[in-house]
Amino acid sequence: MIEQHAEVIFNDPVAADTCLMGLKSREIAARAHPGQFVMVRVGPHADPLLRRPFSICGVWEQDCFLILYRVVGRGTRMMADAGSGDGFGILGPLGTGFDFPEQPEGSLLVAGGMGIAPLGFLAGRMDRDMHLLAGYGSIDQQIPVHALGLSPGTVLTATEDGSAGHHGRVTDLLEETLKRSPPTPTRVYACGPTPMLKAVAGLILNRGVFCQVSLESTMACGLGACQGCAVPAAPGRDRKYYHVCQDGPVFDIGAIDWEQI
Amino acid sequence: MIEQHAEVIFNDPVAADTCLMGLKSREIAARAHPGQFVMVRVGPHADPLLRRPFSICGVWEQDCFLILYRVVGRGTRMMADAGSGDGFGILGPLGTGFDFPEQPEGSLLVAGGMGIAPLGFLAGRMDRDMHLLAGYGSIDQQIPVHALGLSPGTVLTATEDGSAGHHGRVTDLLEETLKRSPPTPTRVYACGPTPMLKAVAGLILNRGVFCQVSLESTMACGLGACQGCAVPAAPGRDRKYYHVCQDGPVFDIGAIDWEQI
Amino acid sequence: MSPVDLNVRLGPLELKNPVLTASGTFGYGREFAELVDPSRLGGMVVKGISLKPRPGNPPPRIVETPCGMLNAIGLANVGLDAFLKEKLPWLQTLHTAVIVNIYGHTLEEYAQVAAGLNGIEGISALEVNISCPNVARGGMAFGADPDMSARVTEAVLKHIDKPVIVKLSPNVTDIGVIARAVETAGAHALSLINTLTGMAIDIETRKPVLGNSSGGLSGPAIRPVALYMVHQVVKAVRIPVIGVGGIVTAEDALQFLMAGASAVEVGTGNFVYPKATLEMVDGLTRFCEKKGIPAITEIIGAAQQDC
Amino acid sequence: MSPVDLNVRLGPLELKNPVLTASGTFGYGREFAELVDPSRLGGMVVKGISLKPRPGNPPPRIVETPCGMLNAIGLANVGLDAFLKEKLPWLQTLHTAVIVNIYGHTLEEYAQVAAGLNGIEGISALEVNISCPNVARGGMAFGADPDMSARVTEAVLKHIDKPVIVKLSPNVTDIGVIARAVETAGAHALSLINTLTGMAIDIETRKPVLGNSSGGLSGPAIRPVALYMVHQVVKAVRIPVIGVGGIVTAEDALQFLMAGASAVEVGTGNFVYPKATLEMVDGLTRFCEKKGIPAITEIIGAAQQDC
Ligand SMILES: Cc1cc2nc3c(=O)[nH]c(=O)nc-3n(C[C@H](O)[C@H](O)[C@H](O)COP(=O)(O)OP(=O)(O)OC[C@H]3O[C@@H](n4cnc5c(N)ncnc54)[C@H](O)[C@@H]3O)c2cc1C
Ligand SMILES: Cc1cc2nc3c(=O)[nH]c(=O)nc-3n(C[C@H](O)[C@H](O)[C@H](O)COP(=O)(O)OP(=O)(O)OC[C@H]3O[C@@H](n4cnc5c(N)ncnc54)[C@H](O)[C@@H]3O)c2cc1C
Ligand SMILES: Cc1cc2nc3c(=O)[nH]c(=O)nc-3n(C[C@H](O)[C@H](O)[C@H](O)COP(=O)(O)O)c2cc1C
Ligand SMILES: Cc1cc2nc3c(=O)[nH]c(=O)nc-3n(C[C@H](O)[C@H](O)[C@H](O)COP(=O)(O)O)c2cc1C
Ligand code: FES
Ligand code: FES
Repeated sequence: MIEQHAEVIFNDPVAADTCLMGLKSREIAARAHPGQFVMVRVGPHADPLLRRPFSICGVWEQDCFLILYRVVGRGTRMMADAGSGDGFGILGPLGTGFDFPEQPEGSLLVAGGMGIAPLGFLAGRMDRDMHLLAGYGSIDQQIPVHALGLSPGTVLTATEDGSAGHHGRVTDLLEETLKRSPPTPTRVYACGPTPMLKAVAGLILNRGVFCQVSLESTMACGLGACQGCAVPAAPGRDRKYYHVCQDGPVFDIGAIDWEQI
Repeated sequence: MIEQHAEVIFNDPVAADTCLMGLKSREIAARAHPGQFVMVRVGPHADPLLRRPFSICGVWEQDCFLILYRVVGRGTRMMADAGSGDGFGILGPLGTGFDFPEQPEGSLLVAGGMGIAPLGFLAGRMDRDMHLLAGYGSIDQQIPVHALGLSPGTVLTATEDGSAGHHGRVTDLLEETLKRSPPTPTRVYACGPTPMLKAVAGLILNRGVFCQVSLESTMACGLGACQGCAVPAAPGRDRKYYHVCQDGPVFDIGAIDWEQI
Repeated sequence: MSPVDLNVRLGPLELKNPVLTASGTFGYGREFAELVDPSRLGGMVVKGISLKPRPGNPPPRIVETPCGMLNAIGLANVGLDAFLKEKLPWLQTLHTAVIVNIYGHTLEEYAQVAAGLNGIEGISALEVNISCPNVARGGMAFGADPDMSARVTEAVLKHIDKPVIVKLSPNVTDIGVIARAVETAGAHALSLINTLTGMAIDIETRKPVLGNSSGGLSGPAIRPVALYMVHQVVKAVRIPVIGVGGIVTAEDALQFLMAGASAVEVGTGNFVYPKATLEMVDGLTRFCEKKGIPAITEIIGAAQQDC
Repeated sequence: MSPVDLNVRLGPLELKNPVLTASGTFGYGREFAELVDPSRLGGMVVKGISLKPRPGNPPPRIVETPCGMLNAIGLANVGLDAFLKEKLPWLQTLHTAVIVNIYGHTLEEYAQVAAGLNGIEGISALEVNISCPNVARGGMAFGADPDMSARVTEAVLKHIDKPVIVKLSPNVTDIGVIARAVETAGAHALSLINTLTGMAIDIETRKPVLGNSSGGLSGPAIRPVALYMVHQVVKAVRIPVIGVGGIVTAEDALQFLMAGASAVEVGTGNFVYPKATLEMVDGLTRFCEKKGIPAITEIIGAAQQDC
């Protein structure tokens, strides 16, 4: 893991309040593994103070990595205001990545909202051996498949207002798929808002399908030093809390206490 | 006095670490009097927190006023980074201005460094009826006369390293002028670093020439409310301290305690 | 939609909304009059008044710090007589609560200033600053000791027929103890916090930046400390509490109201956004409208439950 | 130009430079090892160790505030045994001072943790966190009371042969009184400040943001308060003082050294700039070179004179 100043190569709007940023860093592009994240120093002054965590959404050429982010507050607003030539302090790659085999056939990726950021990276690595279910509130939030460099055939969309794809939740699509197929997916990877992940847990846990989720939590250090990013471990684990930045952000779905979280 | 968001019309380097900024405000352009200043909100976040005070350096057309500033720290750096289209929160015009008659013949303006900002504005109003003595450390800090819209003949320059104009302090020029002429200048206006103003006081006070100086002080409110900008009043005055933002920034040279300041 | 009711009560004192200006940051009101119409505010707390005029501390008196500022004004003020002659007449023309902040360096001084303001129309209440050095106790602040805090409160109450708000210092081990002592002494309300003591050093001159060496820290930096202390004091007393400390926006004010404050004072925020108080009143209204809250009093103390 | 001498002494403890990491912000050192070579630091203060492992508080545990952050980690740590087994071996390989921060909820716990660390090679000193709730006194912090502070100090000193640094809480009326009590009890050095107690409220949920309701405020926001208290304590005691609180840059560190601190600890700054400590060491060297200062000890206390 390294800490450096990375230059913005591009920073383009790809959906409502959502931008895709390319940052120049040969080192991070080389080391990045799907599921890992970076901590971004959003400005030079003491307010806002803390770095913001963002999943690595992909790598571009040899020397650029991607961040897909939604503008939700001050830090992401500052990022959205940046142009090529500007730069940010970057710390990463951080955390664990997704586990996936050389031959990932039958993998199912389930993304809610910005959860598509780490899964888009994973999907790219799996190419046509997977299907990606992408859920949004509405069509204006939909991330164009090409922006993530994915082949259209591999992505199924759901919107809660029905403005695009399936009318409903992305977990509906997951449920159908699990029912419809044999063969059930051999591997499920999910990332999104906590309520969605709880729903995924509800569908998966009893089926015993291999499933990894990428979690979020407020963070200070991103390095496992401050213990600020605790999430409750499932009963019977060797500890009461995991730390998202170090033990995660990718966890086996069985490792988390979905009641407490 | 008003508080508003003002758009940057231009923001051009005019000397080393020095920029001239044009801000759009019909109201302030209309009300501004030479010697008055504005408080600038340099950024949207809580750090840096306080507004920065800057003299009004002139008005341009009907709807733009000028700030001439040197980059000395974080706030002025943020201002220097702004481009046309960006904007700043502006409070002003504030404080007292210089007193000068309809017919200001024989006025002598003495500027040290950025002290030329308010005096450039005053000089413009006096046109050819004054002489401006401008002192700098070195030629690279010299503000081009045309940038201030002044007629070349009216400006005499001094640099401490002799790289332009008289080799020495601007107060040397003042001393000569006071010696050389009859007729001694009828009015002297000075602005610059405190040591320079002390020297001016030394030269002027015993001569009993009308003289006004524009002072600086750290400020919080700029409105006379916080009493943070105190400067010591000359012995025998009705009070111990004046407040630069309200009683000044322009003071009769006799009003200030030049020993204590 | 029926208009939102922003009225709040501070014991006997009724305010048209919970937004006040903090002492020393809004002068005597007139300095801001071109920007802020006082009649739109819940009230104004004017600069601290002492028996005799005070010139204040030698400059520099202020220095910026991360998300805050240090001030060592030294409680400079025109003094009681000049206040009554020069400042009060204009204040009496206003349609808002005028709260006069007072202080002294002895119990007698507190009592005399209170007596001098007694019965004067146009003054809605007193706010007593007990963060000042107590000459009799070698400069230890009155507000640092429950007993002295109570005695200042009693001294003031004995000489004034107006509601008395006591303003607490945060530089104490347990602000709840001070709050209870002041409540027992008969205060009608409490305001907190005053500034935290702090310092800045100029590494070039190797000297403290402020002429007075140390100063009072204010601004957004101290907001979490102020909010915690308000939350504690609201639990400790029955009288109303005014939240002060780093409050700049309506969102900030809402945190303090939910912590149990019945009103808020805006201090340093006035320097950053001279119209902060007006925008706060509008912001509180918008928040209540959005949430369908008919009266602001409904949210006061909402965050007290789960503690 | 001859190299600048950055050596400083903390009583019996010698440091190669005055830059330390603050407890709880640098883990057990290894978390930062890819970015910061510990051998370049004056030393590391590791996360607070208790007798038994502690899981810590329910999330959320941190929230950003203006120029600072609140934390309610709840002193989560692996406990004494796991520390000795899992963390210490790596620490013992380092060429820097390793200072172990300890805490307890009873005098006995403090004593037992100290005893458990006694005689162990590779540990340069203990830092005793007395800001924790004292179970015997209904959770009132040990550090809030001079007598209890002294007794914790004595309890630790009785069981350890290493230098003992006592870390003071800023949430007190007069930190000088606590400092003197701890000095009299025999502490070799003092470090201050720990966090200021604070709170943040989520106006949407109307609940405190932190799972623990309140938390500790740290970061640049508290620097002026920390600097003032260091300046006060340096005047009050003869033993060396370590400055802590909002120190991020070399310029920040210089303010504390000039106030009289013999060393500094960097806490929240490590989160913002993971290499802050290394840059601080370089910055101190550059400052001394620029000013022609042969040894950093020359500037320690330079700003004490005129007060
Ligand atoms: C491991 C990890 C990976 C992440 N990856 C991405 C990503 O790829 N793309 C992306 O857009 N976001 C991602 N996030 C969330 C992102 O970190 C936050 O949205 C960001 O920190 C908000 O910063 P801000 O200053 O704009 O908002 P702030 O001003 O800090 O907060 C404004 C509002 O944003 C929301 N918010 C703040 N922090 C978070 C958070 N951690 N999660 C969700 N909402 C938050 C809250 O509602 C808050 O009120 C990730 C978070 C983690 C922990
Ligand atoms: C009434 C008035 C009028 C002014 N007019 C002008 C003007 O026309 N043009 C101009 O360039 N400057 C002017 N100044 C000075 C200007 O306000 C400061 O340079 C500015 O506030 C620095 O802000 P900063 O954030 O860049 O520096 P900071 O980061 O705040 O400070 C960095 C360094 O700048 C220097 N500095 C800070 N404040 C001042 C100050 N008030 N005066 C001098 N140096 C300071 C200090 O050495 C400080 O260490 C004026 C000041 C006053 C009070
Ligand atoms: C410049 C200045 C002057 C102040 N003067 C007084 C005063 O005279 N009396 C008083 O009780 N508080 C005074 N205060 C404290 C404020 O009223 C307020 O309690 C404190 O600043 C915290 O609020 P804030 O963070 O919103 O500024 C002053 C504060 C500042 C910044
Ligand atoms: C996340 C976090 C955890 C902390 N844990 C401890 C601890 O275990 N023991 C301790 O004495 N201080 C602890 N502290 C306090 C710091 O060591 C330091 O005293 C305080 O944060 C002020 O310094 P700063 O402003 O540089 O962060 C912790 C601080 C933070 C932010
Ligand atoms: S963010 Fe610090 S331990 Fe995870
Ligand atoms: S800056 Fe507030 S009174 Fe002058």
